[in-house]
This record gives sequence, structure tokens and C-alpha cells, in this order.
Amino acid sequence: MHYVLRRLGFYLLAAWASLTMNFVIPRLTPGDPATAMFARFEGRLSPDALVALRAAFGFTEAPWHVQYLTYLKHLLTGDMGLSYAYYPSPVTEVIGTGLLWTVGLAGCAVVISFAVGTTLGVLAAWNRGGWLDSALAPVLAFLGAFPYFWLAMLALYLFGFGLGWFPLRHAYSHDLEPGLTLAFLADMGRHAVLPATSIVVATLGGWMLSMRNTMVAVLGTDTLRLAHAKGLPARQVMWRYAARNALLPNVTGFGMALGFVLSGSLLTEIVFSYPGTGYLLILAVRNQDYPLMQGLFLVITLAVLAANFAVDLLCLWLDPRTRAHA
Amino acid sequence: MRDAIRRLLRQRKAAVGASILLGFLVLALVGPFFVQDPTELLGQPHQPPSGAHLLGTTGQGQDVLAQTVVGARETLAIGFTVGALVTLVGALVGVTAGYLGRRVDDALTLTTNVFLVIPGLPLAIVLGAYLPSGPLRMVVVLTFAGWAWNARIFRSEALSLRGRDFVAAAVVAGESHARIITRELLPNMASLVASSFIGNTLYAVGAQVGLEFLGLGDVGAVTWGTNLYWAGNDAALLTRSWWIFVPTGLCIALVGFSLTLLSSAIDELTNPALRLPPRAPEARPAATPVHLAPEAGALLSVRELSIEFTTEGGLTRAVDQVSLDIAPGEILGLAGESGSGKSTLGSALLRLLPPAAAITQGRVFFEGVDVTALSPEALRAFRWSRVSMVFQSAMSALNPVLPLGEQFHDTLAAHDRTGSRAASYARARELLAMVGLKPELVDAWPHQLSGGMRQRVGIALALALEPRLIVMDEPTTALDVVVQKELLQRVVELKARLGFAILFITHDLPLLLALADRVGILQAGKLVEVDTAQRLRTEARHPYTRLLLSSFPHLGADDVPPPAADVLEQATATNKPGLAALPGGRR
Amino acid sequence: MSSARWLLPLLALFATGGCELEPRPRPPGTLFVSVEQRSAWVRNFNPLFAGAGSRWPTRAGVYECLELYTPSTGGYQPWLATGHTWSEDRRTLRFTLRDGVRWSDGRRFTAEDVAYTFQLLRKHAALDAGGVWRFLSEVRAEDEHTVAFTFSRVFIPGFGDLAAQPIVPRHVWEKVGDPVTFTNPTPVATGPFTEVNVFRNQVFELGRNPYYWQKGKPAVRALRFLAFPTNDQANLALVEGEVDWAGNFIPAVDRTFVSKDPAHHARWFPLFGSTVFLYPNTTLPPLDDVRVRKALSMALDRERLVEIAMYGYTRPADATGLNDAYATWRDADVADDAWVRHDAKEAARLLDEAGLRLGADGVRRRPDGSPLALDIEVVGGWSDWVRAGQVVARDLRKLGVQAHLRTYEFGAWQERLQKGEFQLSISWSLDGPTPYTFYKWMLSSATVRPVGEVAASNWQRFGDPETDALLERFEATDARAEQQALMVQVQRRFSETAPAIPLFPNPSWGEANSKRFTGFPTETDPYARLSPHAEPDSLLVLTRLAPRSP
Amino acid sequence: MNTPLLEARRLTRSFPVGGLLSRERRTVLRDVSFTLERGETVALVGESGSGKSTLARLLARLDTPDAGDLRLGGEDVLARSGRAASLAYRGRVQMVFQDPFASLNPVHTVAYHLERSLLRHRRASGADLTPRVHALLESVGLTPAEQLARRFPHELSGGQRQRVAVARALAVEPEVIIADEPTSMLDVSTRRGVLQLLKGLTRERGIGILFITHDLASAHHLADRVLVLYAGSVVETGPTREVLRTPRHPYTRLLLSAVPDGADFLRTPLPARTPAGPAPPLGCAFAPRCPHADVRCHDAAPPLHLPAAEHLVRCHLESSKGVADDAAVPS
Repeated sequence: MHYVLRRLGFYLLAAWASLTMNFVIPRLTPGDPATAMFARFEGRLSPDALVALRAAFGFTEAPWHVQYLTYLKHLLTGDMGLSYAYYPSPVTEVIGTGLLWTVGLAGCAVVISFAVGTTLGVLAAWNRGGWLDSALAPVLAFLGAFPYFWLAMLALYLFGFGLGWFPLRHAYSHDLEPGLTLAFLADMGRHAVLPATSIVVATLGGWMLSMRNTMVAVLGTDTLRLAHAKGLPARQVMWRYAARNALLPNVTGFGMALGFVLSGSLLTEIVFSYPGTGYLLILAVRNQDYPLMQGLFLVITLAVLAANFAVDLLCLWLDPRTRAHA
Repeated sequence: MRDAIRRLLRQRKAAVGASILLGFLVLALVGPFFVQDPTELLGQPHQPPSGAHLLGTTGQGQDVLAQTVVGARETLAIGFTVGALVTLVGALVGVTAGYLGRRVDDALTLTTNVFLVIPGLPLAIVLGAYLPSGPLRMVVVLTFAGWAWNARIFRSEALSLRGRDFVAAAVVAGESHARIITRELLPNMASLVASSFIGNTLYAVGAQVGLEFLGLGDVGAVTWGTNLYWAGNDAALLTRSWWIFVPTGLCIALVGFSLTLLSSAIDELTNPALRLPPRAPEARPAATPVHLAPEAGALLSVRELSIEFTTEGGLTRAVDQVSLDIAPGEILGLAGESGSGKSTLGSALLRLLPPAAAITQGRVFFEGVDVTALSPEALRAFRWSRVSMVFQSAMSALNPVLPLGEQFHDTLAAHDRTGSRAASYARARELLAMVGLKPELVDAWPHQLSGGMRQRVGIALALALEPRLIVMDEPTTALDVVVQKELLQRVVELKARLGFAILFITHDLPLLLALADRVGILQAGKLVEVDTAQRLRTEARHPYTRLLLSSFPHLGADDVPPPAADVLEQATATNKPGLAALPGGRR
Repeated sequence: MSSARWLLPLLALFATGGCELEPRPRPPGTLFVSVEQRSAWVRNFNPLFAGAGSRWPTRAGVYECLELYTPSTGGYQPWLATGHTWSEDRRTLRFTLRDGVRWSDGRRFTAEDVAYTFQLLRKHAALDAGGVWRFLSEVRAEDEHTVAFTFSRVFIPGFGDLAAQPIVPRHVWEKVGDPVTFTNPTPVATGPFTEVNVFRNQVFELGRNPYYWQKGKPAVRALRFLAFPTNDQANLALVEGEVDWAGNFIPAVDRTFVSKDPAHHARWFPLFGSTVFLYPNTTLPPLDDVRVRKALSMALDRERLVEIAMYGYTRPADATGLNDAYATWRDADVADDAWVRHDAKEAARLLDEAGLRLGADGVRRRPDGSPLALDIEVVGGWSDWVRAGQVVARDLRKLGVQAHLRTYEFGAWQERLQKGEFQLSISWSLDGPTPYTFYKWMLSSATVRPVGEVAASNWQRFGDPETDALLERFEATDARAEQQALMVQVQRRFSETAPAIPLFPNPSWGEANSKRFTGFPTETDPYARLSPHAEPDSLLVLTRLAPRSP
Repeated sequence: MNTPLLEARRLTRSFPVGGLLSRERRTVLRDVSFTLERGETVALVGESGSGKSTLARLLARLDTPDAGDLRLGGEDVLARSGRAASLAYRGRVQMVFQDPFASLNPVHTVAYHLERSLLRHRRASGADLTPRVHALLESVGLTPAEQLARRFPHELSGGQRQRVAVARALAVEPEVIIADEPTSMLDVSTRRGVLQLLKGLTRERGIGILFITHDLASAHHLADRVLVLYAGSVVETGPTREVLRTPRHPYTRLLLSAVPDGADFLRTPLPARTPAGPAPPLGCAFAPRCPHADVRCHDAAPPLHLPAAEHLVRCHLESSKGVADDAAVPS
């Protein structure tokens, strides 16, 4: 338990540090949201509105430390304030429109990519020099070299626009009532195919390569020699002895990737008009929507921390050695 | 260094990667002089590829080819600059943290970890908003958002190097911190620096293109990212003008691919295990046909056995026409120095040779069965049930992620010696007790045991299927003498009870003489002498045996005097192949 | 792996051409509109707070105003009010309200609601986007159908702000704690569409007001809005026929959209948008010299600029800087002034005259010998203006000016512009029902702020006392002839002083697909602007549209 | 009495266990005292984990003790700090590491390693440098020196590398060499040569050698005196022959009985018990394994006793024999 508590302590510290950074960075940027808001009307609003807007946004000239304490206090109470860009809707509501979809799309894509890539890596390492290793690995590496938003564009162009096999945009069809009905789930799946595939294709090679390399190292160990010497069936040696041991570094990377995708999928979301947090973030930055930005940062950061913590626990379960420090 | 680069270029991966990259570099440097002005509106918008515009025109009527070629320049320039900067910052922070340790390390590591969990892309976006536009902004933003990962890698590398003796040796020699970092640590990180630089460049190109695609770069410049940005803005999709974004995407992918190839080539260079192992040599008929038949009554008969490795320099013979026999219940010792082929010989009895090695000549007969001719399935059944093995490094040979009971169960189940998991565990408890361990340890994980205990587990495991022969490959080398003796006493006791034979492999001749019935001396793959322990101790004939005997200081009696000079010369004159560098060869 | 396997054959397949995406069945009579570009909808129907991200058409479709002005016809038409009268001293304005108007909950609409709405504006300054309470002193419901606005000074242009104000029901808003932060999830309003049938993150639908005061209207059953985060996606949906009405910038619109179905696909981009300017910072030499400003203006090839940056959707700006909404105000003589026409020779001559002579290296130098280097600032993400900036920079370089385009993130750019910390910057201008607003922003001394202080208008920081006097006279007259005469003089002052360099008037983007609905405004039937962005014109369009009979 | 060349008094070192916030420490060395004379070889014997390497690092000034004194020629080494002081110390005390594959930097040539030591301690410079390098290589038996000097470590065998390491230590002309298991990683046939080389150093150059090993036979072969370390404490010390012939401490006896020597090696039982429970916090660390342990051993730390001349034992059993006076023993 000590180990778990220690990790938890680190994550709390990291959370605090990133929250502080979240507070500082937006405030370093020039300009203020009222003028930004004003500007979005491109001349259809009178200059007097600016004064009114400033009043409405409640700009305080309070010293930074006071603002900071208020900021922390609000966060602790789950109050992220009102979004400027979607004024006067609360940030939580705005984030709520996208979070689940991003987590769903990016989460599924990363999990699939990780699972498939890792499996391919295991097989490639097991059959060194086989077609998987010598042909598929370079192909995947080549596909992985494409920017994934570009793959998304191409997929959209080919399968959505050109062939019409998949919807061009959105997470579900507008005429379906969201719910746990078969029709809706099928529709949702159809919508997720292209965006998820573009992420999977772009990241598959990385997982495969890293798993293959760790696996190759494991294959050279005495653990594997012993397993072979014991006359264990090949499949058992491959999965239970080699893959289990090679999995750990990949799992650690998986924690990192989960967090990365939560923010990194934003390009894909934009290409496919997927109602995720990615576009919200761009919108928040363009409008200098501090509360929304901070809210998104908070959510993304906490998600990353939680994912890493979960991965720590997973490692604890996967690797008894870490339990020694527990 | 130059040697390393030469070896790198010999690799096909590196050669392909380097030539693609070089091609793009040349394109970026020279290309812009040969194409039209990429910003000039030369033709009609959205024109498909034609003679006038080889790759068509953009939504504004600019030449796509010109944009692609000119775009390479800034994209690659920023990519390489950021790659270098991120590597530099990461290396500086990481090496400082790793080398100085303590407080500095704590602070820097915490900072690094915090940066690692803060999502990079949003960070870059926000930072980009603060800085004035231009290529410099991209460089600063990407460096700021990307250094942490590198710092982490460099820190762990610095940590592992710092623990290496040559750093301590440099300290003892009186070198300064700065000199140790620059002349001792950094040169050893050359390959890490190179692969980090390449990886970071890959990151920089990708992130830069992504940011520019979002319109967060300098959209006035001509780069690959802005090309894609304009492709989106100029309705490439709507007008079905695939030629606007496809060439740029392909270029990015090719550059990325070449970088991936290079980095994987560097990985393979530094970690030979990643390279495809050379093909094992084919078996050859003996030059002079000999009658290969097992000795009657022998448990194991090795006949004219030769094992060869494929190495870069060609074939190397690790075991050279060795013949020996082991009687039931006998302990045969096999002594030799590193590279003498003793472990290779031991593994060959179970056909456990590394991929690059193969039995090229001779036979191994076990109870009259030719082991070298067994089918894969028969071999699997043969292993462990007839001959089992104890490794030198039971510490690392046990599967760290399975409790001991599982590892026993796997073994028993693989040979259909168990009805259920419960039965396996019961048998495991029995076996553990047999080697003097507490039966409760069946639920323990390997890391919870000391080295001596793990070696006992190794022996218990070797006994699980009641084999007739156990190959013990330096089972006590890593142990303290007291533990060694406890263990060996237990082994001898079990042997007396269960009647198995042992092939005991070690470099420790005195130990062997005390333990074995007969001892064979291996030198450079050849069995130079086999005799009873008693006789060897007093009247060893081969000079090499005598050299070995004299190498060990003795406690009680006076030391054995070194052999006379001529004998020594004769002993070492035998060509010693450079086997130390072989995979599987031990130092 | 699987994706990799089918990707390659499909690339080949694609080369032979694909098929169209089959459209999903649509609810009949439902109009699909694309106005706002959002990745997800957030429920907000607050019509009062202009800064709020309320869903379109809250301000002109859900809620309504007293009288409607549209530049496409150039006049006001009665709406919630049937008419208005000024008192003799021009200090009191009375609106007569329409009889028989009901709120969507069935309650009657009265003068009390109008008075209450303006009281809310008074109480909450943030709601008073037009600043009406700077010239009003009182608003009173004189009887059920009469509202009287008492002015604190004579200010004729104030009528426009009052007439355009969306009116909210008193009986609902009385119970609202803070009208500024109220998201008004279920609006009670007088407009044609008030019922929120569906509201999800990707789609929302507005249904008809059961009590709408125009009998038999609206003919459209419901409005449906899909969330498109980018122009590209919105345009695709339009081209595919998913969207019936949109207000997007579409590159090469005739080819990409209109030509797909010329019988039904229509676009109308009248130049009613605000004029885009190249603002010089007139506090900095040599930009304080009118000859230099005019020289820079004459260096620009505007024909080419609008072709490149705006796909030829607009025309070069004339010397008045006015867009086509003010066609009736424009003085043809002034408009024809030479300083906005491309004339490199004359530009060079003017610069020489201003002492900025060409050096041997082809770069013009200031009298002190330093090269004349000017930075043009523009927002990085606004692609049309970036293109414009690229053309401007190239043209200025031809003149011997070391011109560089600098792109900034919006906030940074905005701050530099407002604080006067720029040399040249590309930005918009301000519009109102009359050119008064536009020129006040351009020339009024009252709007000049010192450098370093944020200025909401007059970024070039140029005040002309002569114009101040003309504008003051304009504020006090409602006689069209006099207004016209004054504005001609103001236009002349603008052309003489050239405080900013006009580039082109912005089009008002509007596209329609008449496959399922008829009645969209067109160039030949300009009863309103086609652009759904254009408020309050959307009210006119929404009440005119009708589904085609199947 | 002369001041000893190197003298350690009650050196103690502990390391923090656990994370940042943990205050727990594990004592690795406890009150270790010994002396080393010119031309003398002292062997430090113990099993892995006994603190041998920690002691070596302390003596090489790679680490600093928590408590205790270290004197070189009577001068308090720990009192002086700073780079100059440490450089001066390193000019007199050098170290040879256990693993010759790790102690030479793979990117530098043999010559580089030696030149750095020579330059750093101003033992040679300029034109003098190369001849000195060659001479050093020859002095450790590496010939032809010119050829070997140009090689990289990976081009040498283990024995050759260890000779280079010795040559590097010799380059600074030290008075003390700390040899941390210098032969344990070497091939058996080359071990003897390296031991002979070290032995020669004490004889010919009067260098004092602290020889750290787990192998009693090597200690017997090389050392004049021996210190037996168990769990961070010296349990027995004295002249090598004396200690190995008549071991007094049960642990020394255990170690001796485990050395494979003679045909009946496996037949003689080990004089030890299976450890029952951890070492008592106050008592003797060896108590759980000691066949003779009684109540005292679990309750109080045993004092050092002097059963014979220069022969010290830390054991209750010995002290009860009452051979020598407690007070006479410096501890």
C-alpha cells in the first residue's frame, strides 16, 4: 500500500504543478477575452459593447496570488467558471458535450491499436524474419510516418467522400435518438470507423515495433531458455513466458499514450467533425477562453494522471516485482 | 565512431533511410532554384496535374510541385533544429539530473515528470499564442513541449552509466565533474544522442505539421504544414483536388519513414539482439566417416559432436568433435574457461542452441535414442522428462511474473504429469521440501527469494519430472561459498536418493574435483582430457589441465607450482578462437 | 493490419471514381441551416447578452425586435411595432406596438414587455451592447400598445439601436436572477420558431411558435441545426444537399456548389459586409503623412488582391470606403478619387515627394537614411486576410518598401491593434444603418485614444475636427436630404485625409438550396439578405420560406 | 610506534531506504577499524552484502562515511575537503575495480586511460608521456606496449584489461591500492597472473594493498593480514595464517569450511544453522546462524577480544574465555 500511496502523492503533486502551470500560461498570453469576444462579431457590434462585455466577464484587477487562490478554491469545489466562448454556459457543461465522445473514440482507438500492435509485435518477434516481421513491419512503419490527420483526410476523401462507405462526419446520425439501442450503437460504430482507423493505422506500427524489440530482448533471456528446456508447448512459451514479460514496458507506454491521445486526437476530431474536446480546445485558445482552457487542461491532465495511476496499478498486478516495493 | 558509421551504412535499413533523407535534403537545398515561385499565382485554381503543372495547382492557382519542393526547406530546417534543440535540452537536463543525483535529481525529475503528464499539443498551442509568429516561434514551442521525454531517457542512461565502474575509475583518477560528463559519459551516449536526435526530428516534423495544419503556424510561409492548411482552406475535398494534399503528405511520410529506418538501424547497431540472427550452419557429414554408436550401458553418449556458430567472420567451431559418455548415476564434471564451449555442449544435449548455432557433425544418444534426430514434438517430450537442466542464473531463469507453483504446474502439465492445478501444487510443495525449502513458498514469486533459494527452486524444478540426467551449468557461480556448499550437499544427497546422473559444468576446477566422479577438461571446444577426479588431482597429463590446476590458490596445502615454461607454452599454443564475443559465450 | 490490407486496393478503386453518399431520410418540412460553426451545441437562447454564445436565430427568429432594417432594401419595415413617431423636439420617440401578438406560452405581448426589456438593459450594463442608455433617459409604457423613449439629448441615429433590440417577456425575465448569465434553455418568445424539439451535442431542432402572430406562418415545420466545426465540413454538407441554407465562405463557389445543381443551388454574396482596411498607425512617421498613406494605397493592385484573397467575390474598395449597403449614400465623385487606384508611378512620386527616396539597393530610405521597413500584421488563422496581406506585402515591396507580413494569434494581434503598437494592420470596420457609425469610427476625434491605451475603435488614431462638426450636425437631423448632404462632405473629408487604406468590402455570405424550400431571397428578389448571419434579415427569410409541395 | 600508512577508525555508513519521505536507514558498515602499513597486503573477506564494496568506495573517496576517521600517514583525510585535497588524496590512494569490462571506458584507448592519470597528477607531460605509458604497460606485463597502447578495451582479454587497470592505478605512483575483487571476473587461468602482479607491487614498490575478496584462498595466497567482515562489522582480524589456521569466530570457521578443497569437502557438514528469524537489533548479527549462540548473543553486541597477538575476534564466546583485556583493544 505504501507504494500506491507514494504514487498517489506524486500524482497529486504533478496535478498541482500542472494546475499552476494552467493558471500561469493563459495569463501570459496577451489580449483579453472581452476584446476577443468582441472581435468575433467582426464589426457588427458597437465599441460600447466592449465596456459592457468587460463588466459581464467580471474582470478583476486583483493581484495574481488572490486570483490564484480563488482559482484553486473554485477548482476544488468543481466550479470551473463560465466559458467565455459559450458564455454564459458553465465550462463543465461545455466540456460535457465532448468529453465522452473523445474518451470513447480516442480510448477505443488507442486500446485497439495497443492490443493489435502488441499482438503483432509478439508474433513478429516470435517468427523473426517471417513475413510479419520483414514485410508488415516496414509497411506499418511507413503508414505510421504519415501525420494521422492526413490519414484522416485521405480516409475521409476515399471512403467517405469518394466511395460513400462511411459517414463523413459526426459521431452519430442526427435523426437517431442516442441511447443503448442496437440501431444507435451500430450507427455510432459506423461513424467511428474512419476516425478510429486513421488513429489506429498511424499508431499501430509504433506499438508493434516497441513490443517486437522488447520481446526480442526477452527471447534471449534465460527465462525463455528454461521455458524451452522444460519442454513447454510453443504457444505457452510465447504468451505466458515471453509476451507476459515483454508487456511491461509497453504497458507503461500505454499509460503515456492514453493521455496523449486525449489531446492528440484533436486533429482527427476536427477532420471528422467529431464532437470531442479537441475542437473545444482550439476554440478556447482562439477566443482566449481561459476558463474553458483551464477546464480542458484540468480534465486532460487529470485524465492523464488517472490513466497513469491506473497503469501503475496494472503494472502492480502484472509484475509482482513492483509489489515488492508496495 | 567512424567505424560505427561505416557499420551503420552497411545495413540495408540505414542505407535506404539515409538515401531518402539525403534526397530530401538535396531537394530542400537545391530544389527551390529549379521550380517556380510557390506563392505566385501561375495558373487556374484546382487544376489537376498536367504538363504545365506536374502536380497540378492549388485552390489559388499556385504550383503544387513548387510548394512541395520549397515547403521541404523550412519544414526540414525546423525539424532538424528542433530535433537538435530537444536532444540538447533533454540531454543537459537528463545527464545533469542523473549524474549529480540527490536534490538536483529530485527537482529535475519532478519537473520532467510534470512536463511529461502535461499534454504537449495543447501546451504548444497555448504557448504559440504568446509568442510572435515566425519560424522561431515554432522552434521554441516545440522544444518547450518536447524536451521532457528526452530528459527522462537521458537521465536513466546517465544513471546507468554513472553506476558503471569506469566513471568511478575516472573519479578515482582525479577527473573533474565537467570532464567526466563530457569525455566519459557523453561519448558513451553517442548512439543514444543519435537515435534521440532522429526521433526528435521525427516528432518535430510531425508536431510542426500538425500545428501548421491547425493554422497555428506562420501561414504566410511555405511549409508542408501550411500547404496542408491551405489545402483544407481551399476546399481540396470539396473540389476533389486530391493532388493538393497528397504529394505533401507523401513527402512527410517519406521523411518520417526514412527517420524511422535510421533510428531502427541505430537501435540494431547498439543492440545486436534486435538484428536478425545469422542463419545456423547446416549439418555436414563427417570428413572421415566414423561409426557413431552409443556406448553400451551408457546413459548418455556424445559422439564426435561438433557445434558451429555463424558469425560475421564466418563459421566458428565452438565444440570440436567431442565424444564422451555418462553412466547412470554418475557425476561427470566438465571444466573449462570462458569460450571453451562447455555451456554450448551442455545446451546441445537438450538441443537448446542459440539460433545462430547448430550441430554440424556427430550425434547425441540418450538411452540409445539419437537426440539430434528427434522431431520437434518428440524433442519437446524428451526435454526435461529425460534430461533437465539447472542454469547458472536461476535468478533470471525463473519467470518473474508467475508464482513458483505456476511454473511447476506448467512443467508438469506440458508433460501430462498432473491431473489438476491442485495436484501440481501438491507436487511442487513436495519438491520444494525435497531441496530444503519451505513448501509454502509455492505461492511466492521469484523476486521474493534469495539467490540460493532460487537456485534450489531451479533444482526442484529440474527434479520435477524425475529425469535421468540433469545438466547443471555453473549452478553455483553466482553464489557465496557457504550457500554453494549447502546447495551441493543437497544435490549429492538427492542424487543418492533418486539416482539421476549429473553433467556438472563449471570453471571452478577444485570444486569439480571435490564433487565429480570423472572430470573432462575442455579447451577451445576440444575435450583435452577426461579422467577420474582422483587421478586428475595428482597426475594430470595434459599441460592445460595442469595450468588450470595451478591457477587456483589453495588454502591448506601449499599452492600447486605453475607448470614449467615449456609446458605453459604448449598449453596456450592451442589456437583459442575469439569465442568470448559469441552470443552465449561467457566471460 | 486489416486496414492496411484494404487501403491499397481501394486507392486503385478510387481512381476509377466512386459513388455518392446516400442521403439519409429527412423529416419533411424541416429546414437544415448551417450558420454557426461549432463542434457541439451548448444550450443557450439568451437574446439579450450580445456577448453570449446564444444559438442562432435567438436574436432574430426566436425573439423579435420592433422594426426591421435590411440594407438589401435600404429601409425599415414594421415588425413588433407597426410604426414610430418622433416628438417635435426630437427628444421623445414613440413606438406603436402591433395588436394580437402573443408570447409562445400564450400570454399577450404588451408595451410593458418592451419597457421592461429596456429597463433590464439599464440595470445590466453588459446587456446594453448598443449603449442606448447613453442617450436615453427614460422608457415608459404609455398604454398597452405605446412605448415612449425619452432621450437625454437629440440623437437621431439612436433610433436604429432601439428598433433592433430583441424584446423579452416580462413575466418570464422578472423571475430570472441574473439575465447576463441566464442561458434561457426553454425560450418564451414572439418569433416564428420558439419550441426546442431536440437538443443534443450534435444537433438541435427548433419548432414552430404555436401562437405566432403572422397567420399561417411560418410555413417551415422546424429548423434543424447540425454541428459543423469547420467551414470545410459545413460546405461539404451544403454541396451534398444535406443543408438547405447556409452562410459560409465557399472557395470557388460557382464551381464547387452552384454548378452541382444550377436549378436549385444558389448563392448571393452582396457586398454588405464591413469594409476591410489596411490600417496605418498614423502616430508613427512616415505614416502620419497623408501622401505616404495615399502612396501605399496606390501601390496596391486591388483587382488582383480581391481575385486572390477573395476568389473575386468582391470588388476593390472605392475612395469612400463604403460598402454596398450604403449605395444610396455614396458620392460618385468622391468614390472615383484616384488614391485607391493602382498607380505605381504616382505612388513612387508621392513617396519621393515625402522624402522617402529609393536607395541604390532598391530600398526606400527615410530622411535619416534608415530603410523604410513596414510590418503588416494579420491574424494567422484568417486565411483570406493572410492572402490579402501577402498580396499587399508584395505590392509594397515593388514600391521599394521593405514590407513583411507578420501573423499573430488573434489575441496578440488584437492587443497590438487596439493599443496602437503596430505599423500596418489588416482589420475590419464598423457598420450601422447609416454611414454615420462607419465614419465616426474612422474620423471622429472623440474616438482617438493615446498609444498604449486600448481603443475599441479608430485604431489608426486619426481625428479630424472638421468631420467632428459634420457628425454632430448629422446626429441632430432626421431629414434625409440634409443627412445625405452632410455625409457627402464627410466622405470628402475621408478621401482627403485618407486615415486608413480601404481594401475591399466584405461580401455577405449566403447560399441556398431550393430543392425542398422556396422563397429564398435572391439578387432579383432582394427582400432580405440571403446570409443567415445577417440579423434581423433572418426573420424575413424564415417567415417567407415554404416547403415545396412533394 | 609508527603512524600507520592508512588508518580507518570506526567507519560507519548507512543508506536511506524507501522513498523521499522515508527516514529509515540501513546500516551497511558499522564501526569498521583497521590499519594498513607500507608494503603490506590486508585482505578484507566477506560474502556478498557484507559491506566490502561500500568500504572500498569509502576508502577510495567515492563516498563519505557518516561517522569515523580516515587517516593517511596520520593526517585526517575527512577533515580536509575540496577538489585540491581530494586530488592530493587520489595521488596517494588508488583503486582497481572488480570488473575490468566496466572500469575501462569503451570509447577511449588504453593509452588515453593511462595518459589521463599521468597528466592529472603531473606525473608526466609532453614528450615524456608516451614513453611513460609504454613503461607502465610493460611493468604490468603487457607487451608489446606500443601496440597495446593503441587498442581499445574491447580488443583486449579480461586479464589484459585488469592489467591495464592496475597500470592506471600505478600511473599516479600511489602508496595505497584498493583492489576490489580484482580477479573474480577473470578467467581462471589469468587470475593467478594478476594476483602475482599485485603481490609484486607490495614487494617491489612498497605499496600497501587493501585486497577485497570473497575468496579465502586468494586472501591466503596474497595477504599478510586478513579482516573478516560480516554484516558490516569486522568479526575477526589477524595475521592471515593465524586466522585461517586457528579461526576463532564461528563465521570465519563457516567460511573456511565452505572452501572447496579436497575430496571430502562435500562430506564435512557446515558449522551453521539454518537462520531462524532476522538478526537481533542489539545483539550479534551472526546469532541467527551461529550454532553456539545463546541468550547473550541476542541481547548485547559482542565486544572485540584479543585471543592471541594481533588476533581480534568479536564474539561473546571468545570473550567468555577471558583471554585478553577488553580495554587494551582499540575499537
